[in-house]
This record gives sequence, C-alpha cells and structure tokens, in this order.
Amino acid sequence: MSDFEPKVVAFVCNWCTYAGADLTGTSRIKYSSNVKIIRFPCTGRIDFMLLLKAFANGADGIIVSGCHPNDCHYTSGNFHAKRRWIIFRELMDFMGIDMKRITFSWVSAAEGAKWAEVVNNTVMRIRELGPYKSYRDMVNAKVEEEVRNE
Amino acid sequence: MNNNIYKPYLMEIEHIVEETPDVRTFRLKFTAPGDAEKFSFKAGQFGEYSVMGEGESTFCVASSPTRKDYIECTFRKAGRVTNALANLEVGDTVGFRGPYGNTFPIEQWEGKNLLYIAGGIALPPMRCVIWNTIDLREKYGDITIIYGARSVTDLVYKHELKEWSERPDVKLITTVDPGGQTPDWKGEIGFVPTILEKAAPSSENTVAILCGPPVMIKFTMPILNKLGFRDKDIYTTLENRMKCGFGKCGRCNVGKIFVCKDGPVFTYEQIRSLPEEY
Amino acid sequence: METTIKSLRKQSLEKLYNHLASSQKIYAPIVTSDKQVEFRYNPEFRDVTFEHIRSTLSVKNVVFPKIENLFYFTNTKEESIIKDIDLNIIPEVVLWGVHPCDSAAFDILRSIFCWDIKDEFFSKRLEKITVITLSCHKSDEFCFCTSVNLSPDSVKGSDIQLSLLQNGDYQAEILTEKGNELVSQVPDLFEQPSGEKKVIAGVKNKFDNKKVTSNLSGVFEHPFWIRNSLRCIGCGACAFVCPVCACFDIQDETKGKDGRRYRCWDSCGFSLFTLHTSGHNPRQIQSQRWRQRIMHKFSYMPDRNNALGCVGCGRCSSSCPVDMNLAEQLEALQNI
Amino acid sequence: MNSLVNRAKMLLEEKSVNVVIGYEAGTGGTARPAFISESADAEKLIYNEHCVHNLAVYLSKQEVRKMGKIGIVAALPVMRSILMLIAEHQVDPENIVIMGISHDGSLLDIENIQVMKDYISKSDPGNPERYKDKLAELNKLSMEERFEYWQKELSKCIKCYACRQACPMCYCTRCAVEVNQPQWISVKSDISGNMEWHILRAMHLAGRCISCGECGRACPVGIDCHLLTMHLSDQVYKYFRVYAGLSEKMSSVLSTYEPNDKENFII
Repeated sequence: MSDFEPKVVAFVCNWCTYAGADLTGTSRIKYSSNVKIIRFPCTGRIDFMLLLKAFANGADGIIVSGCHPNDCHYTSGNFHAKRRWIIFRELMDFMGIDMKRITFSWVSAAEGAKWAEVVNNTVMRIRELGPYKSYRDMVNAKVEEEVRNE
Repeated sequence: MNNNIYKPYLMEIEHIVEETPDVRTFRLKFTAPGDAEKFSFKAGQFGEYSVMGEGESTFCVASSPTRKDYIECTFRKAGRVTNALANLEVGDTVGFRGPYGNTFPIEQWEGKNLLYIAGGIALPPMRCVIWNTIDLREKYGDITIIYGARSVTDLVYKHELKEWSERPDVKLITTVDPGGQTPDWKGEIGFVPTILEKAAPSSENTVAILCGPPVMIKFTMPILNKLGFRDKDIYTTLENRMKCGFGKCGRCNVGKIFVCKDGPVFTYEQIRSLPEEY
Repeated sequence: METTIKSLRKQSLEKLYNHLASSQKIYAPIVTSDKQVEFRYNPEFRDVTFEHIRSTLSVKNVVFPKIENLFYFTNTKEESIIKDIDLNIIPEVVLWGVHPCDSAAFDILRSIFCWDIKDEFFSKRLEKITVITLSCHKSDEFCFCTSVNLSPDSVKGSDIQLSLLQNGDYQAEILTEKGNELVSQVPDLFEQPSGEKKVIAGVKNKFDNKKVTSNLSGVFEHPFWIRNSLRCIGCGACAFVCPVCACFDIQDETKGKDGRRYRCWDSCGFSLFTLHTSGHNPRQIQSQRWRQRIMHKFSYMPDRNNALGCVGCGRCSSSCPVDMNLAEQLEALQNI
Repeated sequence: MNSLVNRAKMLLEEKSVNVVIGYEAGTGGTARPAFISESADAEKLIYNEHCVHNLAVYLSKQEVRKMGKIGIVAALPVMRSILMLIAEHQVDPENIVIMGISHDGSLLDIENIQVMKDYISKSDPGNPERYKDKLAELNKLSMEERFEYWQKELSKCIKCYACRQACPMCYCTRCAVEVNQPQWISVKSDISGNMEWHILRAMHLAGRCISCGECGRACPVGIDCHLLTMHLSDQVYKYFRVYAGLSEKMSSVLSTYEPNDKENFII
C-alpha cells in the first residue's frame, strides 16, 4: 500500500480550528497535504450525514474538529456536537462502519501545532488502514436486476 | 437503438426574458440535427423540461405551433428543477420531452368569437393558443383578452401585451388586483371576475378560454354562466403532479381520467363531471 | 399453440432445475432463516421450496425492477451528452415456482407499460423471461384469486405449469413456444401423462368483482372510505409487495459531472405522490389515497385497460402492519 | 374484558370522548387497531397478546386530531409514547382519556398523567427482554461481520417507509426524505440509499424511541430495524442516564446537553 495517498476530509469550525489551521500555515508548520478542509460556522452545524456522504464520495478518513468546550462562539454548538458524536459513533460502530477512520478533536485558534499533529497522525493512521474500499463497494453495489453502463 | 421514451431532446437556450423577478421565459432551439423537423406540436400541449441532475418539471409549450424551429416555455422559480432552470444562461442545455397531452380544438372554433380570460402565471398556456389564433386571424370572429395579475410587476409578456393592445383586431383588457397598480398604470384595477362583469362580452357564438388559480376560477365561472356561456363552451387546462407525461406513472389522474393523456385541456362540462380530486 | 400435457417424476424435477440453473439465471423461491419466502437467483435445488403459499415480495422486480436506469448523462459547461443503455445485456431469466396469481400479473403489467406508448425497458425484460409456474396445492385466509377471475391452477402468463399430483409426481402443461423450446432441451424428463388427479387448493370466492366495479362508480363521496381507512398508517408496503402495482417515480442522481436518470417504485399511499409544488395536494388525507388505490385497481383499470388491477394474491393484506384486508373491504363494497 | 368495553361504552355515551381508539379482531385470529365512535360498536373492542400496535401513532394524524376528545386503549408502550408526545407538545393531555391496560389485560384506573407516570415507573424502562439476546449477539460480532450483516439486511429494504409510518415519534409533516432541495437521502432503494435512510431514522429517534418494536414488526420484508433504535436507547441511557417516555417534561436528548457529558474519543 506504499503508493496509496489517503484522501482525508476535515470538517472544521470557522472560529477556532480554521483559525488554528491558519496559524499552522503562518507559523510555517508542515503538515500533510492529503487533507481537504471544509469550513463550518460551528461543529454544531456538522450534520452526521455529511460524514457518510464524504465516505461515499471517496474519502478514506475524516477529521471533525472545533472549539474546546466553553470556547464556542455560539456558546453551546460544540456541546450539542459532542452529544451527537457520542450517539453517532455508537450507531456507526453497531452498523460496522469503521470509527477508527474518523478523528474528533478540539483545536483552538492558538493551537497551530496541535492541528498539524492531528492531521499528520490521522493521515498516518489512514495510510495504515488503507482505502475505505468496503464502504465504496457498498455504495456502488447494484440491485440485482439493475442494468448499468459498465 | 430502441426508442427510449424517457430520453429528452437536448435543447439550447437561445433567448431568456425575465418577465417578473421569479418568472422567466426561455426560447429553446433543438441542438441535434433532424430533431427540429421531426418535432411538431399543437396549441395546449405540454412537455417535461429537465435539467440534467436535478430532475424534470411539467409546464406547457408557451409558443405557438405556427412559429417554427423553436419553442418557448415560461415558468416560475418554485421547486428544485425550476430553481435550477432559473440559474441557467443563454447557451446552456435544457432537456425537453414531449409534446404530451391533448390540444385546444382551434379548428372547431373557426368562425367563432374568442374570449380569453387568464390570471397570473396562467397566461403562458393561453399565450400559445392566443398567438396561434392571432396568426390565423381571419378564421375567427373578434378576439377579447382579459388578463389580470396581482400587481403590475407580476404581469408577464409585457411587450406582447403592448403588441396585442396596439392591434386593431384584438381587444385587450389588462387589470391588476386593487393595490397592485403603479401611478402610471393605465389599465383596469380590480379582480378579473369584476372586470369581466364590467366588460360583459356577449356569449353569442363565443368560446371562452379560462385559466387561473382555483379562487379566480371559482368566482369567474358564475359570471360566465350569467353572461350566457354554456359549460361546454368554456375551456380550461388542469394541472396535476406529473412524472412520465404519457399515462404510466399513475399519479396525475383525477377520477378515471389521466390529466396527462386525456388533458390538460378540458371543457367545463368535463370538469363538472370529474370527482372533487384536483 | 395448443397445450400438451406431460408428467414429471418427482426426482426429475431436480434434473430439470439443475439443467436450467447451469445454463442460465433462474429465479426460485427459498425459505429464509426468519421464515420469509424470498425469490433468489440460482439457489441450490435443496433450498427451493414447493410448499410456500406466497413469497413476501412478488416477482414483478424481474420485469419492473426497484431501480431502472433510464439513461446516463455527462454535464459539462459547454454541452450535455446523453448515453443510452444497451438493453440487450439484460439476461434471460427462468422464473421457477411462481404461483398462477403472480404469472397472471405480467399481462396486467403489460396493459399498463405498453398502453398507448410501448415502454422498451419493460417489454425487453418481459421477452427475456420464461415462466414455470407451480399451481397452488395450499392456500390461506388472505388468498382470493377466485374472486378476480383467476384460480389456483390458472395458466395465464405461464409457459410451463407444474401441478402436484396425488402420487407425488408433477403434471406439466406445456403452454407456449417458450415452454416447448425449454422441454425440447431435456425431452427425456417429460413422460406421458399418468392420468393422476391434480392436488389443487380450494380458494373461497369472497366477492363478485363485477358488482364491486359497478358499485365503485357511484361511491366516490361515500363515508365508507373514511370509516374503513382510519387505521391505515400510509406506508407503501401494499403497493411495493403487489405484483400488479406499477406506479413509479423518476429521479436524477449525479456524481461530479456524470449522472443518471432512473425510475424507481412509488406508491399512491404516500402524500408526496400527488403534492404540488404550490403545497396544494389533491389527496390531502389517507382515506383519499386508500380510495385511489381501490378505485384504480377495481374501477379505472377495468375501464381503461380492460383488466382488473388485482390478481388476488393477498400479499397487500398479509404484509399490512394494520391488517387492511383488501378482500374484506371489497366484500363490504359489494354490498354497499 | 368487558370492563374495557363498558368503560368505552360509558365514555362514548357520556360524550366525554368522541372516539375510542382500541383493538378489534383482525384476519385469521390476529388483532388490529379500531376506531369506535358509536357506543353500540364498543363490543368490538378486545385485548389479547396480538394487540401490539402502538396506537399513539394515530394521535398526530390530522384527521384524528379533528375528531376532538379521544379515548385511547394504552398498554405500557403506548403510555410511554403518549408521554413522549406530550413532552414534544404534539398531544394535549386534556384532549385524551387514557384507558390503561396492564400486562394481564385488566383495565387500569388512570385518571391523570401523574397516575400513568407512577404505573410506568414500576416497570423496567430498558429494551424488552425478547430483543436483548439478538442485540447482544450482534454486539459480539466483529466490525466487518456487522457491516456484512447490515448490508445483507438493508439490501432487502424496499423504502416502503412502514417503519416510519408505524412509529408514533415519526410525526413530521414533511420527513427529511421528502425534501428534495437538496435530496439529502437518495430515493432509490439500493444498499447505500437504504443505509442512509436507516441511519438517519435511528439518529432522529435517538433519545426519543421507547423501544416498542413496532418498526421491526411493521417491516414487510422482515428487517429488524428496531434493533438500531433499541441499541441507541441503550447507549442514550449508558451515556446520559435518560430513558424516553418516562416523564411529560422531558427535553429531547440530542437537542439539549450537559456540560459534563462524558466521552473518551475527542483528542
């Protein structure tokens, strides 16, 4: 799997982690370029279905990151998100979707180094896990009678 | 290859007219050679207009069959497909499947007077038959058009309304709902039913074509009957949710008739015989 | 072509099945772990059941699949291209162990899909199937084929009809060219008829469908519809398990600049089925949708397609979460 | 049993309710929901082990709401669903008369919400016994095996939405699958379209499902989709110490929070 370049999608909140990622860049800290960052107003706005759509469209790993508790620009967005991820992880685990491929983290606007570390660790772990082929095979599986242009 | 009845013609947008902030008219040209010649339709028929990836939407062909090698359609930005259509520019591709449905029987109307009554966004299905009869003007008696909208900005086909009003052989009465007029508005002010009552066209040897929102139809019908119009002389178009357009997907029926195959054009006699399901 | 009667020993059934399964796709019923009867492609002969009364889903998905890709398209800024699907890659399928009610459904589906304009997808799939039916030697309280002009051993829509005989062998009625061609592949399995009597289930006639159809034209506003549909929860189970329900939805799906338009099952039981973009819905409440389902099958279709829209298989009633028993309601409509 | 019939007859004759929602005999010895509006029809009301439908699903139907005051036969799951519906402001407690039924089928005397809550508190709020071993069995499988299991199960789904329509908590006038701008959940019923739907349904019922098992029973193709919502009701209790349908003042689990919610995976 040496030539496998993992695709990692990062759903980040605009006020903390996005600013943290900005700081990582301005302080010239290197982190792997496999991550594609998508900015959200708050982690509270990150819908769980987005993660599934990311896996379906080719992501091998996902990072969800936002403000530390009590730092949220909207005071309670990250608390709601925390509850949602607690339940969502249990449901995904119950259905057999690989939660090792998703990293949940708090990265504040000042933690440029931590953001680089989160990204590098995640990309390294996904590189070991390999492409998320089983999920994409499930997405492309066709109904028995369906006729497709192969 | 077999003919795939679900496959649309690919049409290119040649010209866009912004009738009102949320109503737009497209002029569509066939792109594939040979399609334009093969294609023919009659006044009153509709089609399924599609944006690839968004879906299909049902509205009538607004241009007259007498105008060759292009068709026009007018739609309001309301749902997923119409919003996608509204974002297209000149030169983009629109799918068109059709023509479907039955037609206005303009041959039977020859020699008769025509009274067109339209409300709001219902003028497009009528514009097609209005232009068709105006292009064959000598075959018909006098043509009266009564068209009302909520406000001046909501009037569609403004330039054509001007053209019709300037024609000596067409009597045009435009009106806006009370409060919808602008200072320099010269037309009537009032709801279509009251304006119709004031104009009081004679029902002698006259066919009425009535299209508009259900509330307008509810108040216009009694006046038409009072003026002497029999139900079988009043034509309208019915609209229902549609997907296929050729009588298979099972959703557009009102009682036992399919609006897509036995309609959309009906006489009021037929409408009265339908169950309350439209 | 006129029917020829042959008989098949019990043991040669397996040889016939394995011959067919080796050369092409065969769709046969098995009993799953949670006691459901499901049709599968090329199961082992030992798993194939001959004792089922009805499968959970009908076999209409072979001719009207859950998803039918209509065409593919590619959207770029400059132009859009439409790519048709080559329908010749649809495989030949032998349907095995289909009961007479399901095989009679194919003709009714044809009266919808080929009415006025021919639907190529459906007719190509219909050409590719060969139907080996198994007449019913068991029935239950949900069956009412005899009330819709059918019977446990009717041969409509069947190419070869197998019927259990009293001595355990099977009678084979060869009904069509397709059936004949199939028999000619393994002629030695089919022997002369043994004169044994067929074992056929009894199915009580529950209503006179002619009377129901005539009553239906005058009861549109009758309170019967509201009173008898209050418990209906408005799901699509009855429409999707029904071998004759053919209403469909057309949807688009894209991935990047490529995409497809496909047709999938839809049900008149859903409010979305007739909802206008303006928010107006001609069928606002469930009783109007339940009325549409019965009117379509027992009044509109006899009138337009001169075919009853029901084969009396009883799936809609046995699958209904709240026991909307169709035969019981039609019986009430008959005496309304 | 006649105490239920007499109670219904009395309620209807006194006009204290306009309709009684209960159970009547169905095809082949089963039972089915029944709407009794005439006191003469009260004899049809029965209660036996086949009466499993969650009648609370009818309380949010527009035609039933227009019927005015409603009497509803309620075994334990129905009572908990009614409490959940009151907590989510879908049912006005003044508008319903609860005809409680105990496990052995005898009529309970439930005059108000408080009495009902006390009766409910005496029972185990967790998942019913008969589902626990299947849940445990699934939890023992490996991740890949569970993914295989659910793909096989959900490939049977035909998107008839009986699971949604049978659930009293699924009362949205326009469900997320019926919104097409954007078409968030794909309409087609292949495995991915079904997976998206069942995940969305389970997440939207987390902390609201009272484990009555009706969604699994209503599924015509026998998918045990009730295991998804039941698994989540276990998890909601494990993390937030809350069970659905125990009080009429309960706030929804996923739209509220506690600052000290415990978790071990956010770095």
